[in-house]
Amino acid sequence: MKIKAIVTLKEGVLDPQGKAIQQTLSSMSFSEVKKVRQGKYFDIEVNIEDEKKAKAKVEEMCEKLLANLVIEDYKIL
Amino acid sequence: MKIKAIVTLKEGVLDPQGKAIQQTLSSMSFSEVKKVRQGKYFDIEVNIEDEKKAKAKVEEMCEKLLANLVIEDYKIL
Amino acid sequence: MKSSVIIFPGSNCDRDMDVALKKFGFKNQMVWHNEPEIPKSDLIVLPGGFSYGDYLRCGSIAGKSKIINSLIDFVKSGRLVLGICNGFQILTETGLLPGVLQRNKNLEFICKNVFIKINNNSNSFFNNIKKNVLKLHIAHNEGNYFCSNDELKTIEDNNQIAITYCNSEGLSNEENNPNGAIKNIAGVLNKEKNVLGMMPHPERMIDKYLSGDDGSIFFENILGNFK
Amino acid sequence: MVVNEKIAIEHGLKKEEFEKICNLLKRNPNITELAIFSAMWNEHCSYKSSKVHLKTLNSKSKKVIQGPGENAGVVDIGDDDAIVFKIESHNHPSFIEPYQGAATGVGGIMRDIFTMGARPIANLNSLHFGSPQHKKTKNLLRGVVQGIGGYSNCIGVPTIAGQTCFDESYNGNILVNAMTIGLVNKNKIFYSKAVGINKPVIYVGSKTGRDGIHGASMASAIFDEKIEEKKPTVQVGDPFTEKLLLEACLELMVGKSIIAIQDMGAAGLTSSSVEMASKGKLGIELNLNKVPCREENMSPYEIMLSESQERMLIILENGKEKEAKKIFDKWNLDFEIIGKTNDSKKIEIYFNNEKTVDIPIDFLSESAPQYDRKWKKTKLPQKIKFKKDEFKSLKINDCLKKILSSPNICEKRWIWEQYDHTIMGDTIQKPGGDAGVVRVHGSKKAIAASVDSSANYCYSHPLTGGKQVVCESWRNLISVGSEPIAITNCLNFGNPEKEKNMGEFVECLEGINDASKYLEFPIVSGNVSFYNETKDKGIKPTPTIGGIGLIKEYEKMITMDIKKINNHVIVLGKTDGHLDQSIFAKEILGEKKGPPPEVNLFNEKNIGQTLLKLHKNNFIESAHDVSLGGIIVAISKMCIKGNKGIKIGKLKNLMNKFEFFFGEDQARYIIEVKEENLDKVQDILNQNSVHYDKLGIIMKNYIEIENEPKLSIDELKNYNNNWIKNYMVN
Ligand SMILES: Nc1ncnc2c1ncn2[C@@H]1O[C@H](COP(=O)(O)OP(=O)(O)O)[C@@H](O)[C@H]1O
Ligand SMILES: [Mg+2]
Repeated sequence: MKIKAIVTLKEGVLDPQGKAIQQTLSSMSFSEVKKVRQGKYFDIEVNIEDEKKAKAKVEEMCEKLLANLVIEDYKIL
Repeated sequence: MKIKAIVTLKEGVLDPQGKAIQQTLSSMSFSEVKKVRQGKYFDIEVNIEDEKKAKAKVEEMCEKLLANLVIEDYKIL
Repeated sequence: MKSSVIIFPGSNCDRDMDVALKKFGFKNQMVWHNEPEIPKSDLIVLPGGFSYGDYLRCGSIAGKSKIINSLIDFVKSGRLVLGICNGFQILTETGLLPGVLQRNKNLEFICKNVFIKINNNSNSFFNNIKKNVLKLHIAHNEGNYFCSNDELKTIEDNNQIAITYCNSEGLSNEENNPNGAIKNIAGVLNKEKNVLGMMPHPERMIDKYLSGDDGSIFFENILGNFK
Repeated sequence: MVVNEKIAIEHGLKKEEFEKICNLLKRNPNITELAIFSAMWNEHCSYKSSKVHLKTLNSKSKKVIQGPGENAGVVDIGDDDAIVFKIESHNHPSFIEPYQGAATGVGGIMRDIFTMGARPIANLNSLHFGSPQHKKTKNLLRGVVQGIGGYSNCIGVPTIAGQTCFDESYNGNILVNAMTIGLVNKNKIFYSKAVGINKPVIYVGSKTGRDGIHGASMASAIFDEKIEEKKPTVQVGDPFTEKLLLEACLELMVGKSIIAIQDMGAAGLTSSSVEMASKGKLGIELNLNKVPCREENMSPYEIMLSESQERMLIILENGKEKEAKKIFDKWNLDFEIIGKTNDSKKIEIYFNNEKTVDIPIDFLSESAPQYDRKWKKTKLPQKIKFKKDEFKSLKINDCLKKILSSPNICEKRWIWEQYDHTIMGDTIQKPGGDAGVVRVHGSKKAIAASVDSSANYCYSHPLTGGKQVVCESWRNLISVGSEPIAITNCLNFGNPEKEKNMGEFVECLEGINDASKYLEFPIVSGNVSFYNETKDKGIKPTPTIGGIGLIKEYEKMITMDIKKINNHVIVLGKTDGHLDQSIFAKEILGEKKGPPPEVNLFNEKNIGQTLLKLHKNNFIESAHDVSLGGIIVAISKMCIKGNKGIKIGKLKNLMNKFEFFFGEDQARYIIEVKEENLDKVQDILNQNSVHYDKLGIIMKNYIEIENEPKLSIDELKNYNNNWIKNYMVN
């Protein structure tokens, strides 16, 4: 089955990309934008049928590879 | 309010990062992994209180900047 | 001959390009990205670098600059536009060239000499070059050219593939493809053949003390077309 | 908040140090003041364990414009051109988060260079990792290399040279040292000394966030099991903003509006403001409500300690604010007047209309603790007596292959191809040679640069090791045909509170200083990194030397690739066959004891200068210094690069051939000479009393040694080129 996960920078960690995107949007006359933070999204197909087990597996992948826990958090959707 | 959006590569578009991650996971003995696709995740704070309007705005941002529609799709969460 | 090099925040091959253009006889001007208009030129160059830090997608933010509208008009007028590396990425992001440039297959930045084969020499960028294979230099993180099958067919039918990666003998195959680009593509033209985007940096190969001097051949040829 | 001893200790201060603070102030500091003291009195900023020793360093020559004491050293290279350069460590952050740690290390050293008005023209890096088998090494290597590349490639400065070593002593403490070289007009150098009162103090660059708080104290802390908890302090680099900052600063520097400028590095706003005021013997007043902040509700404590990257502090001429702001607006950078200079000789900080900090500047700088720590001498180890039969079963070609493909000798292309080494269009010698070389744009001149370390030699005998590293740097610069000018040093050591480690520091420094004086190769900048220790295990003493040399006509640069068949190959310098501490002893015999090879400074200088004489006469076709692995490794590398072989003549004396080929005696070079110049070359060598041995004659494709199987160059190339690639993919 397919599991989705999101990896985002921790609160307080500088997000240069988000900052540049926010500035660009503002200059493109999206004056409504207050803040942008960019993260990563993963679509992971695993050979596991049980949803709970599949999610646990993906969580392990986040811990071990997908997220850099020094600066990032993850979330299984 | 805060709107979340996801930008992913279209089906059929090569995803070198996803592929590399998949290979690494396999070699890390996550033998369950069948496929990984990587996308981008955005957390966007806008000065709009109405959820519908806020989403519409973010959709416009995706169209105009956040996604390259030649190869990417987007989704507002 | 007049040329203009457009500088975006984060461009970093702008000076090198200026040096090269002047060396080969262009009267070059540097143009800041939010100038409303481009000065009178015969050639516009979008230089390499990391415009806007390569954030979001390479070239995507630069593609929203004020100057892009005049660039589009310039292209319509039939005059020449050259995008090197990040310039190539900007041209694809603005739709002036087909396809996209993705992360290198090995996910590593690559800086080295490569050989390229000239695939289409009926255009002002390559027309009088005697050699079929040139030694050029690449330095990029995102040079993995990609387009859909339909698009690939279109650019092949229109002879828009300008150059491909190859070995010293001109053989184009996967082994000589540094970044995973589809069909070993190193540079493409637009339909009208007045816009060229390419990953290699000819401006770094303009005298024999550098990694090589085949870049000189490239610039001399462009200039020759204006004489 | 009342500050007590416990809180002070949590900030890395010693009990006595806290008492000293209270005595100086005649009161207890508040928490922000404590933070400022802890930052300024920290090893990283105060050099409290090293200052007494650093004072003795040789830092003068006719060419030195600025020695230690500024953001970087400056040397004159003629025609109003000057070179600004320095090396700095980012060891601890890189171990915690290799990508960002290495990236921000590069960012930091580049700011030190362009703060002085110089445009960076080259980067170098010196890396030490743990054993390749250690579980962390591969990821650290990948992360560090990508971090260095990620930052310098984006800025657009070529990375032209470096070194990479592996040794188990770095398993828990890798070393990431980054060096930058900049070019400046010698009449337009900018300094950090504040001058004049009532001058506006300007903050430019990125906003201040909560990143890196306590970074400076972390850099001086010993790693322990709790290291994971320290992680959130890691800063993220933004090379894009640094590129803008670089261009904006250089643009502002064209005019006459800057009085003083200082990057915000370790301890951020605290150290930059205090240092500027201290150098000018002035006071400084700051209003923290004006500091551009990335996050809400940042406290004065956080603002003063933040180590957010890509920021600068400028003291401006009155009336130039508008003009300056326009430039920073153009580059989309923050620009804020946050205070002014005065004659109070104090740092006074206001927040929400209240004075929260009031400290005499002297208390932070002059009165900072200084320790003359106890140290222990290291005795010269006994020489090993290798037994004849130890060599019996060995074959030269097997040993050579093994050494060429060993982690410390193998080619590092996998690393430097991830660095943009050709941008700026002036790199005429890429990584992989003895020194990187970049032209001084638009002139006939070129700058050669090299970074070197010899931890094994230093560990075995620090005094000799210290001398040796300087000599190695000198030789690398000579080998490309440049005249060595000056060095910078990054002193990576263990815990200075331990007598052994402190002794290693003191004696290495003494060796460095001796060699520097003798070779007239002054030390103009540097950095000390102590406490490279995890769970009580320290690193080997690792002083890293970054040297630069001048080539007056770049067309005459020397490279190490063998040029032509039938040319003669000569070894300059005497070969005694010193195997102790050699790669051969370690890799082949498994022997780690013994003294390092002796360093004879007279020979070093004489042979180096004679090589340059030969070069002046155009007698040298290629050259390479003999270092790790001895003659056979050196000539193999020359052959591999030039795609040619050599027929090696009979060994003269009855020397053991392993000692001859693999010995690591110092002060040696291999040169290639045309037949027609051979006599003249020998004349010059004899006139200058340089010992030399003819090694052989260039031929095709093979290395031929009498009574040994032929060695194919292609095969050697494979051994040499593939180790790291294979290591990284498997
Ligand atoms: N080992 C050393 N040799 C020579 N100079 C040194 C050494 N260590 C530090 N210095 C000098 O001390 C000063 C302060 O160094 P440092 O704190 O590393 O600089 P920064 O504040 O720019 O980070 C610099 O001028 C530096 O050149
Ligand atoms: Mg500094």
